Amino acid sequence: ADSATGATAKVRIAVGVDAAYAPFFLAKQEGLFDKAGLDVELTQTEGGPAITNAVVAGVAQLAANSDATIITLMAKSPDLRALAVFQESSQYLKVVWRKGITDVSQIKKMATAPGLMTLAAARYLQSKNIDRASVKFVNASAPDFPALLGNGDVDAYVVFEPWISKGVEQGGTIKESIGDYGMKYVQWIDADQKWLAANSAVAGKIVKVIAEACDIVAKDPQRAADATQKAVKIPAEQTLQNIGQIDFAVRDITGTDVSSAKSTGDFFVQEKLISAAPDLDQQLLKNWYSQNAPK
Amino acid sequence: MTAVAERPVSAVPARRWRFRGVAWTVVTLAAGLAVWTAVAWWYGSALVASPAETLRAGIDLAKDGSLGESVLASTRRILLGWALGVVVGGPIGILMGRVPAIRRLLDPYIEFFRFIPPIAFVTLAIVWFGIGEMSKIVLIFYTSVFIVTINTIAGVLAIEESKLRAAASLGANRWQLLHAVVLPAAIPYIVTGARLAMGNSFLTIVSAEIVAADTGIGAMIWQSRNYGRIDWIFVGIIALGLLGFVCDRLIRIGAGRLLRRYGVKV
Amino acid sequence: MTAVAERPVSAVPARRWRFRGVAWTVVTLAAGLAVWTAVAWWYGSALVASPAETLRAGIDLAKDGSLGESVLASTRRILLGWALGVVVGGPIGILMGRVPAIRRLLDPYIEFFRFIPPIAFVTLAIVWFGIGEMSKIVLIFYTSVFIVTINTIAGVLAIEESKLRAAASLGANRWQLLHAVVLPAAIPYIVTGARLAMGNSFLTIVSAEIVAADTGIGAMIWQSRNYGRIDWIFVGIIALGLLGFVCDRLIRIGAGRLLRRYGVKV
Amino acid sequence: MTSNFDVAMSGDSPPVRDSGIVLEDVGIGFGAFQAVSGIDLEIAEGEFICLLGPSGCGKSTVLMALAGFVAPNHGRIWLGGREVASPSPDCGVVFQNSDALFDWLTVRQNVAFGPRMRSVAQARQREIVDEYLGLVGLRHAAGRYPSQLSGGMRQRVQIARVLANEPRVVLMDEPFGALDAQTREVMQQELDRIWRAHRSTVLFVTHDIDEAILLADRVVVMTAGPSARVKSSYEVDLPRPRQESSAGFAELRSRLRADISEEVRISLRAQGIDPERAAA
Amino acid sequence: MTSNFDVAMSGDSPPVRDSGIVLEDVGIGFGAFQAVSGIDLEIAEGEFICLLGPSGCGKSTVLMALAGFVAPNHGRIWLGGREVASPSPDCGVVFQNSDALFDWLTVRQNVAFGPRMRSVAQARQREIVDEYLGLVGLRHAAGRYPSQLSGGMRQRVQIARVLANEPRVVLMDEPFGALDAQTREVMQQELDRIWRAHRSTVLFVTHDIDEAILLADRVVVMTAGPSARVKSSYEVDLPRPRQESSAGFAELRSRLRADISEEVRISLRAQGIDPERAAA
Ligand SMILES: Nc1ncnc2c1ncn2[C@@H]1O[C@H](COP(=O)(O)OP(=O)(O)OP(=O)(O)O)[C@@H](O)[C@H]1O
Ligand SMILES: Nc1ncnc2c1ncn2[C@@H]1O[C@H](COP(=O)(O)OP(=O)(O)OP(=O)(O)O)[C@@H](O)[C@H]1O
Ligand SMILES: [Mg+2]
Ligand SMILES: [Mg+2]
Repeated sequence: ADSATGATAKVRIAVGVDAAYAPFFLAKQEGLFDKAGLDVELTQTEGGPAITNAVVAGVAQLAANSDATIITLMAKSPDLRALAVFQESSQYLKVVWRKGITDVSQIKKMATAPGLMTLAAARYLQSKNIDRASVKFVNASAPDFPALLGNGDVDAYVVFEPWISKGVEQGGTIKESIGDYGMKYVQWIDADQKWLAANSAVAGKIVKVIAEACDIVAKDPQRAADATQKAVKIPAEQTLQNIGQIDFAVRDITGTDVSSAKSTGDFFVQEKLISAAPDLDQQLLKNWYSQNAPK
Repeated sequence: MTAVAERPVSAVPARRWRFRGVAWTVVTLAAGLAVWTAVAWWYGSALVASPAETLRAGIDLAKDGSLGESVLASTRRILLGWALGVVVGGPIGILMGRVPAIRRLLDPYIEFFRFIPPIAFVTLAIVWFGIGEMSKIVLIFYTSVFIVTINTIAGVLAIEESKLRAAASLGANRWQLLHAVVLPAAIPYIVTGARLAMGNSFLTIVSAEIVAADTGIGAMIWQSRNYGRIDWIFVGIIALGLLGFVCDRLIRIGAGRLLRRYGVKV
Repeated sequence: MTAVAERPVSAVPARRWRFRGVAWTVVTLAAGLAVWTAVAWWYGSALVASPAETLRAGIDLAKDGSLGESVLASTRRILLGWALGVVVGGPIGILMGRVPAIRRLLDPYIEFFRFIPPIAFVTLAIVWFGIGEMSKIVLIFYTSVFIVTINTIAGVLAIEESKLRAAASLGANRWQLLHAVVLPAAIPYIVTGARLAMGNSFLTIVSAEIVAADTGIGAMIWQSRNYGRIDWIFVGIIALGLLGFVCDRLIRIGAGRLLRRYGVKV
Repeated sequence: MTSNFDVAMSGDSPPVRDSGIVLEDVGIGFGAFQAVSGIDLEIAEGEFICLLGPSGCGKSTVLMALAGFVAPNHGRIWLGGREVASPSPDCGVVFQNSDALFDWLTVRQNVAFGPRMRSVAQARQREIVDEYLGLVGLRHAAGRYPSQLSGGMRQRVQIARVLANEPRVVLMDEPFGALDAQTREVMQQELDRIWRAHRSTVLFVTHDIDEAILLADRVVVMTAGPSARVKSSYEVDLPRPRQESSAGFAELRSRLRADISEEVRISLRAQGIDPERAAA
Repeated sequence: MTSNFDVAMSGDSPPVRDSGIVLEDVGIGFGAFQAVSGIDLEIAEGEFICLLGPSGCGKSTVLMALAGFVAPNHGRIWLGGREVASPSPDCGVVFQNSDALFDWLTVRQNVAFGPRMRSVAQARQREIVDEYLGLVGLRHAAGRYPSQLSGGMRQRVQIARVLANEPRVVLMDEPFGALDAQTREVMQQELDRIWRAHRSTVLFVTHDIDEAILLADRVVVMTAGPSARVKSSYEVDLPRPRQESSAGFAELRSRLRADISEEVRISLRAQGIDPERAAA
């Protein structure tokens, strides 16, 4: 990309399809990017690592993913950079127990999906002083969690909506949210550093627009829910319910973020899911937002 | 002496079967719906959407136009990828069946790549072919071409030697042998290959539409899965099934009419 | 007069081809590796693992035993699901090909379900068959059975009428006709169907192993995708490709030897 | 030689016409094309009929209908007192085309097919097969597959396969067409011998007039198609075994010759060939 | 009748032996089975040879080798001065089995196949096809597909298809085997006429001794297999067109008969059949 034409060149942002991306859908729907003179297109992906993979593959310039996902991908893609936080939550993920489980010590099997949910499950056990080795993690994708729970194939899981309420439909009970055991997750906006180097001004403008959108989402969830329904058909009431539990706000990545990211990285290394922790000091750009966002 | 059994070995399809056929179809359909309803009732709407729920969801999606759009988009992708698979796979199969050098060259690749799930190539496909239609069509092509090729090779190998011999001694050169004898003789196999490939094209639509597909039945199924709309998943499933059914019927009717003299029986 | 061309129409495979064949395979392989290396170099290791990286990752995974375990687990699932598909699909195909009532009954279902991606049934499979091996095998069975069935039907429809007539007038009853004439005559088609079904079994392994598979190549590819382990994905891809290659060779050699008299040419 | 039907056939029961074959105003068509029509023919049980007629007139078609493979679109066919509706092991068929052999079975297994279907004991199967393979001179080729046989050998396998099943009615469509004159003679004599022993009903299509006179109780000549019908019918009253040199043979031959000749001329002329020019 | 070879063949050029067919100590085997061996045969260009021999002796096998379809495992075959290595349009083949017809083409299109391969103009193709279909009496069936034909009609389509290509060498494997006597006679006369006009080299396999004498310059008799070879060879010095009643015909017939008879007896005895019992 060329910085001279950067202002008008099309920028693709890879997103997933769930309520967490409400600010992006809203910004697109309400024409906020256009108003800022930006040519932005949203690329829907299957979600999970595919979002950031779109950046790695070069088909999108920016992506938005949870910290856990980005950290695992950074290990193999040293050019990946995280620019800013745009949401965080200690409420969005909740622990669900299956019917019949009365005590945390009865949990012998947990459903996990690669990335964030594996981390959340491990942290949950850690907080309850349960030996990680004594619990079997059953790998699955989130949509299958409720079925597993209803079948009795797993005893618990940590997940986001709608799989929490679907779990309840299958006889489960909500025990606590991740905040209750001192965990939170953040979602970052990330980019490839080669593109970023030449387009930091555009990137700054875009993140700024997302910041505006985040504010709108926080203040007027209904607008966000409507935009989301229009974009990806998620029913507005579902989005409304979900985004109430998420704090949308764009902010700089801080030293605290870096150190918690490091412990996340260590966890994945421990679990032998990645070979070596990424160079997070290098790849998480502290204070990038305040330096690059137009005033 | 001669046992008076139901039908001779070569039963001339009697007229009355036509009407019985319709009745059968109705009975079959009704039975299917009954089983579906029972299953849905047993497992509840969190796991299985009932026919009624599916119908309602289908009507909703049809009303806002997104169902039609999805069907259209997916059909386009499937048909293009599939057609490409047939158009490429048929000739390659014929060449591989007849020309040992080409067979030796391509066989290891085909026998390697045809076992690799398209999902493994999703990333590469978007890198190479972009996030537009192209990458989706290529992925669908990928799962159909091998089936057509292998069935065509089988067809070529099954050609009676005497036909090839006759053609050669009537003056057909290698190229003429291919298009005037080998191709027509292999057509029933190519048609079967194409029908099977159509199936695979459908199976791949979800993988293909996972990336950057805001429309399409595959994308719809995947997204609905992600936000737990079982009823929409079922609308997608039914749409794929019916669409496939219709496509297959069209191939069968078309091939049965146009290619009948090549011995196509469907 | 007679043109002295390269080979007669029925070339007796000459001995020297054996050795040339090996040379060809080596050249073919080398070319493939070269292309792969070039692609890996061009796109970088975040998108394409190079042969060297893949080899290294493969050795690592082999050393800690997880590769072997995965290959074993997946092979078991694939072979069981596939074998089930052949064992069920063959007879169903034969019955559908010969008995109009059964054809009318099953055809709409086959022509509907064979177009629905297995991923849509992952949840149902878990609910019905649990998270153990069964649900995985069933999903693999699901994508292989239709292919075998349809190819078998094609085979049954291609049987020369005179053979059926001869058998009937030699006293074969309906059941004997099926197993003594229709089955043997359809074997080449069943074998082709089985080979294609093997391909589909492999394509489905990722969908099948998405849920609750600690080991397995499909699970490995899926997991690695989530953690950006391109090198492991490539180990999985290569493992699937090679495994498929070997399985296909075994089918071909086995069928070529044991079923040669049924006209199987591979 | 033993036969499953020996008991039934023992005693000199006279041929009972109404338990033989009866074709009543039979027409057989393929789509719009009416191959034969208005065929009336009665064959007594135990009678040996030879069917002659110009190439393409409909001889095979009639055979296929008798065997229950195709349904006539007009009239009715009775065989053994019952209307023909499907193939039966009582009615063996030697097809004109030898692709009716089972390619995946050896010659031995092909011949054993009928007995195997009737679950005859292995040892007895072996006996039967050896006997009939000997009859057609193919013991030495018992282990070969049909694709490894010459045209004449394939035809002989078919003959052995049908005879090994000892059917009460035998339909043979030019069974000796691909045999050299000498082997043919031997086969004719064998068939005559078997027939005299078993008295099965035989309908034998041939193009060889001498062969017809040699074998038949009655020679039936068909007209040229389309809509072929029975033109004439000749009782052959010569004592068996017959010789070409026997009295009456030559006379019958020339009558038949003239008869068929006329039919072929009509058919050739209809096809735009001038038989006189050709004969010149 | 016109021919592509008219120019080349005009003038009474004497048959040049070294531009005809030469088989030099030819052996042909199938795996362990040696069908024929030690075959030495020279056929002059323009010569009409009939090949006789017991069923299964190896006649078709020799034809397939001459046509370049199978390679001999011993000896060499020259055709027109070049060693045979592959099929050629100069060498037309009528197969014994009629599955060599193209099932997806009509009778007309089957016959037009050769001219079409040579890119003969459409109008000329039509002429050629009409001519040869008339020759074999199949104009009325021009639009049918092979599966809609009788056995004899299929054989005639094959004959027309090969002749329409006007090859310099014609190999025919029992081409008239499925024809009724009368049609067969007409075909024989037509073939004789065409051959006299074109003087192509013909190798004609038949089981009919009369047919052989009627048509051939020379009749070659093969021994019974395995390892069949040429037993004897008879020049036929009768003037053409020949008649069965012509002088010398009967004598040659009885000599050939005796000769083949001996061979068949040997072959039958080898197969465990007593030809004397059968002849009795
Ligand atoms: N399946 C078919 N469809 C259309 N026409 C057919 C079919 N089978 C046979 N015919 C026609 O029916 C007529 C009679 O055929 P059939 O085989 O009975 O003759 P045939 O007397 O046995 O002759 P041949 O002596 O040559 O074997 C022929 O004109 C043939 O073309
Ligand atoms: N593909 C083959 N494999 C093995 N043996 C074969 C094969 N083809 C032919 N034979 C054998 O070779 C011998 C000669 O066969 P061929 O077909 O040449 O005989 P033929 O003289 O043409 O007989 P017919 O007059 O019966 O047609 C036979 O014994 C036959 O069994
Ligand atoms: Mg016939
Ligand atoms: Mg032969």
